[in-house]
Amino acid sequence: MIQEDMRVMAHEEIADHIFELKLQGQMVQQITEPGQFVHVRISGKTDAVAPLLRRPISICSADVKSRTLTLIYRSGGLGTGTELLTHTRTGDTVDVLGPLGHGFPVSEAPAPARALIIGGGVGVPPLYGLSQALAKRGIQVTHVLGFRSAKDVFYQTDFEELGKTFVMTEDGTYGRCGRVTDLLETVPFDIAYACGPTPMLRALEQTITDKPLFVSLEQRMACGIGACMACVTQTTDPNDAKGYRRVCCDGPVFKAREVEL
Amino acid sequence: MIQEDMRVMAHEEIADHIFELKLQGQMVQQITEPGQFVHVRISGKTDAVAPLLRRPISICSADVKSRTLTLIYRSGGLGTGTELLTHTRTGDTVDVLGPLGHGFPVSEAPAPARALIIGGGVGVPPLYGLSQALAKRGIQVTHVLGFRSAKDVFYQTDFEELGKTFVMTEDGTYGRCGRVTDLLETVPFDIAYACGPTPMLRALEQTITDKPLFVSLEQRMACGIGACMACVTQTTDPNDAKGYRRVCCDGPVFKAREVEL
Amino acid sequence: MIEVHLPGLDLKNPVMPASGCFAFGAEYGALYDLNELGAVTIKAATLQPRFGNSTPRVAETPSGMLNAIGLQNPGADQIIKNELPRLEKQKVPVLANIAGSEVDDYVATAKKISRHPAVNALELNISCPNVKHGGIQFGTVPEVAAELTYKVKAVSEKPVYVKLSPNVTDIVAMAKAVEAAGADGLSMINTLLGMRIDLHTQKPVLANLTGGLSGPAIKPVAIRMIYEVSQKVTIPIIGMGGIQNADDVIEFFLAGASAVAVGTANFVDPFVCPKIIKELPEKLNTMGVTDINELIGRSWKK
Amino acid sequence: MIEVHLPGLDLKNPVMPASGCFAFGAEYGALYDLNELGAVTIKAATLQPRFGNSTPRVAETPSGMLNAIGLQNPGADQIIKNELPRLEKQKVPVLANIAGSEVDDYVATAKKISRHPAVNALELNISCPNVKHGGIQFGTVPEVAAELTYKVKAVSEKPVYVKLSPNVTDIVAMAKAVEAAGADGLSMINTLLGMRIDLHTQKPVLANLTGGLSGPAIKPVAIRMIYEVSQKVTIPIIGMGGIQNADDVIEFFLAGASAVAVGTANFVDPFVCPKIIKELPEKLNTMGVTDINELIGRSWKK
Ligand SMILES: Cc1cc2nc3c(=O)[nH]c(=O)nc-3n(C[C@H](O)[C@H](O)[C@H](O)COP(=O)(O)OP(=O)(O)OC[C@H]3O[C@@H](n4cnc5c(N)ncnc54)[C@H](O)[C@@H]3O)c2cc1C
Ligand SMILES: Cc1cc2nc3c(=O)[nH]c(=O)nc-3n(C[C@H](O)[C@H](O)[C@H](O)COP(=O)(O)OP(=O)(O)OC[C@H]3O[C@@H](n4cnc5c(N)ncnc54)[C@H](O)[C@@H]3O)c2cc1C
Ligand SMILES: Cc1cc2nc3c(=O)[nH]c(=O)nc-3n(C[C@H](O)[C@H](O)[C@H](O)COP(=O)(O)O)c2cc1C
Ligand SMILES: Cc1cc2nc3c(=O)[nH]c(=O)nc-3n(C[C@H](O)[C@H](O)[C@H](O)COP(=O)(O)O)c2cc1C
Ligand code: FES
Ligand code: FES
Repeated sequence: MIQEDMRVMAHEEIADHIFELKLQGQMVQQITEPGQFVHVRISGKTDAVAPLLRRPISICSADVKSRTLTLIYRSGGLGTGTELLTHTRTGDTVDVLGPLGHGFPVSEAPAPARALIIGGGVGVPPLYGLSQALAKRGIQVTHVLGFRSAKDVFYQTDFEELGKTFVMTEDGTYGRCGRVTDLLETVPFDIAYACGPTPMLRALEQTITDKPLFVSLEQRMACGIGACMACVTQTTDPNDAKGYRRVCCDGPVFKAREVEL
Repeated sequence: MIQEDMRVMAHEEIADHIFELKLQGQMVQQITEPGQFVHVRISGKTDAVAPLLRRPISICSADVKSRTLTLIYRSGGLGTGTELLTHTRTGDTVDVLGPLGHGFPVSEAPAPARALIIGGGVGVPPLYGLSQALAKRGIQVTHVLGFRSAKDVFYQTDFEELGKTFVMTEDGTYGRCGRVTDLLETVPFDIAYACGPTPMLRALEQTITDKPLFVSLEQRMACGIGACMACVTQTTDPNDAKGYRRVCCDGPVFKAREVEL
Repeated sequence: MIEVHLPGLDLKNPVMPASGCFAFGAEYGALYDLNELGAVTIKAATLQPRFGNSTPRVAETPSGMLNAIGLQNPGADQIIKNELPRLEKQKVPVLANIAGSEVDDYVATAKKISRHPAVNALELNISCPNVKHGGIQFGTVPEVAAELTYKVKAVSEKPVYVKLSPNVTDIVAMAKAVEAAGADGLSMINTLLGMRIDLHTQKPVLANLTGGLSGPAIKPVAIRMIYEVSQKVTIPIIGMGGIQNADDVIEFFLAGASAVAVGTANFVDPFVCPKIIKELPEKLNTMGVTDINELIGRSWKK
Repeated sequence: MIEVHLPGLDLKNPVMPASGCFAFGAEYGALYDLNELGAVTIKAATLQPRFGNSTPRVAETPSGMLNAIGLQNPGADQIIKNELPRLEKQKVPVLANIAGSEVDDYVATAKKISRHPAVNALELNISCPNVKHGGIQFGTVPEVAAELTYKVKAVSEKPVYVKLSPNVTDIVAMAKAVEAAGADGLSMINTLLGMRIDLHTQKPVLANLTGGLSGPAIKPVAIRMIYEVSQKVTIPIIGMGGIQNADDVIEFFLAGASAVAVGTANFVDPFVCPKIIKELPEKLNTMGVTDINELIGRSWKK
């Protein structure tokens, strides 16, 4: 984990309020797993004060050769820290702490195997790096990506290059209409990975009970490194020695049903 | 008085920690007198939160044709608002409220007359616009400008174009050694104008008692328009109806000995 | 949609400048039409003229500022003579803030000021942290605050709002005491007592040493106190403390306020009050709220 | 030049992380050598393990944050077994924060923890705003705080610092009461009680409803309280509340603190403590100060 002023290599809006930010720096060398995240400090502007706390954002993908990592984030709209971040320009630097947390265990999927990757909204980004890593190990990946509406869809073709990709929208304006869980029965798989809204993860934990499933959680954070106890979540096992996990450092990726959602 | 996002046309360090900032906007049309000021809102950056309050800065000079005004300010060093302002780049906008206050009465000097202009440190800037206005009316201007040290001197040649200019430094590293008051007896004048540190103004008020003298004051401000009563100073006349003046709107320029220094 | 009706104050919108941040309206009135405002709260009036504290009187702090103006004002008589007639010509309701160092001062000032036709209600400032003697007990001891409220109510021709200090252990006790003594409403919060020290002089920045902390920094304290008090009293609350935009106004309503006052933000943006008033209906529309009164206390109402 | 000596705490520099913002040192210890610090303040220990409050437990505010962790900790026995031995291997002094909901809890915890060789002093947390029952009286009623202090002092094998709550009318009365009861030092300030309401859910952001406000926003309140208290007590004060850099440390010393703790700033910049420790002598040099102890209370000393 290091703190670094990373250089902005590119920054663009790739879907409605969804921004892709490419950052360059030494930190990239330390990334060990897809699904890790960074903690971003956001600068202010005239009519908006810089927020005090950092913002946790998943590493979408990383390229060691160009020392670049990609983040994809949703701008929360006026008054939010992420909206302020959208004003960052190519050539600026961004203060980043990372890589943080434990990501998706790629080696849990013994090649040759079939992995199912399920994402919802801004839960989709870390799954792209995951899919790249799995594909690299020769694992067959299938993606089920859910968005609210046509205007929210991003990275479809990128995922398609790695494996079969189903895009769904809640309002049916693009791809299939419905929720990602609707598709589960039709896709064969040996291991599943998911990131997205808590209700989606909860539904998946109830459905996928006979195969390994890993889920990535969100929680409000302060320190991001395990020291403040802001981001805890209870273990499902009441006899667990600690009784809790910290999303920032014990997670954000957990085995299904290890912690309460 | 308007509030405007003015465009930065130029911004450079012209002496040690002294910056010249040229801003373009409609506001320039409303300037009525040299010695008025603007109230500047400063934006933040990553490791420095934008300050809440505006900063009062004198209008150094203004050009109606190009709709440009010039500010000269001292950067207070790390942690101050003015230091943050130094990071503003050409093409950026700056949120400015102005023009504010009452400036130097140019018409008090009946042409042909001889005006003495006395400035100290960052009190010098508004005197440049004043000297321009006086010179335009055919008044002969002499400048006595005091700085701490050689590295702090600015605008000497600009003033020299308008009239005789004596530069003094406290440590003698440039121009004459000493304080501006040391020179008073050698310069003939009919009216005097001054802006600079309070001890300098106090000395001038004690020395120049037989000719008109106008002084520009500084005071900590909040609103800048007369509503908060932060910037008051007592009148010397105990029988004055109000007993006080607000530097922001009754001043910043006052007749010598009208208010307590 | 944004009209609110409080004792003495029929407001076409719930946004007013806070006392002491708007003088008597002349300065901001030169920038925009005061009739756009829900009401105007005037600077504290005292019986005698007060010059206030020495300067520096303000200091900046992270997301806030300290002030120690010290209740500078020309005194009740001058205010009645020179300031109120100007406001009387406007259609905007006036909330007149009054202060004092002894009960008799308050009572005499309340009597005079409340009688003026321009004044719609009084705001009893029992909480100014910048006045040396007296004062402090009024704002911190429930019984003392109650007695003062009772006596002012007895002479006031207009409804009385009591402005509470946040510098107390138990804000609910203060609120209940003044409610029981007849207050028609509450204003909260006044400033938190704070200090800044100048590293060069190594002395406090303010000539008065301490000052009142205002601005966005204190908003969480204001919200918490309004949330607690609004559940325990039946009189309405004018909320204030760090409001900068329409979102903040809504947060204060959700906490339990029935109107709001904007102080420090005027210094940052002199047009902030009319801006908020313009934003507010738009914001309510996006929230699907048809009447802002629905939002009062919704954060705790079942 | 920056050494300070307080009861039980011989500090090579006056900068320590604040309780609850540094857990038991393992996480930050992985980033830098804890021996660089003046001391380490550990997270509040209670007699029994506590899971703490539901999430969300933090919310951001202008130049500050709210937290309602709720004293989550594994309990005194586990801390003694798993955390303190690790700290014992370091050379850094340890200030052990302890909390409870009843006098007996405090006393039992103090007894256990103070006996451990890794612990140099206790910090009695009488002021946690995030614990439901009990608690509040300890931090707000001078007599109750004094009795608790007295009882803890009676069993503690190490000096006892009492951590004061800022949510009181009269902080000086609190300080004098615990000093008279035998406190060896004071820590101030703990967090201000605050709240944020989410405009979408229209409910408080924190599951606990209210939380403790920390960060730069509260610095002026901390400075004011330390300025007031340091003039009225003879025991040293560990100052905290919004410290972000060496300038802030110096401001706290000028106000009357003899050492400082850094809380929230660690979350913004995990390396902030060693950075401040490095900046401090440089800063003192530019000020012409040869010993930081000279600065203690200089803003009010004649
Ligand atoms: C491990 C992890 C990975 C994440 N990865 C991504 C990602 O790749 N892309 C993306 O768009 N979002 C991601 N998020 C969510 C993202 O952190 C929040 O959307 C963001 O913090 C909201 O900040 P804001 O400035 O927009 O909102 P504000 O309203 O300004 O935030 C106020 C405070 O609340 C916190 N907060 C608000 N919403 C959330 C949330 N959903 N989760 C955690 N904290 C929140 C903020 O961090 C901040 O402290 C991730 C969250 C976590 C915990
Ligand atoms: C009418 C007027 C005209 C001025 N014109 C100029 C000018 O042309 N060039 C120039 O360099 N300076 C000028 N000043 C002084 C300038 O306003 C201060 O140097 C500046 O506000 C300091 O801000 P900071 O961000 O550097 O300091 P900080 O320490 O960040 O300021 C903290 C607070 O103190 C206030 N403050 C600090 N010093 C002063 C001061 N000397 N006067 C007023 N407020 C102060 C700031 O405005 C701010 O509110 C003028 C002041 C006034 C009142
Ligand atoms: C410069 C200044 C002067 C003030 N004067 C008064 C006053 O005279 N009477 C009063 O009741 N409150 C006074 N206040 C307090 C405000 O009315 C308000 O309660 C407080 O500032 C919180 O609101 P804000 O954060 O929006 O400023 C003053 C505040 C400031 C900043
Ligand atoms: C997340 C968090 C947890 C805290 N936990 C404790 C605690 O367990 N015991 C305690 O005495 N203070 C606790 N505090 C208060 C801090 O120690 C400190 O007094 C306060 O935050 C002010 O300092 P700061 O502004 O530098 O954070 C906590 C503060 C935060 C932000
Ligand atoms: S965010 Fe601090 S422990 Fe996880
Ligand atoms: S700065 Fe507000 S009255 Fe002058």
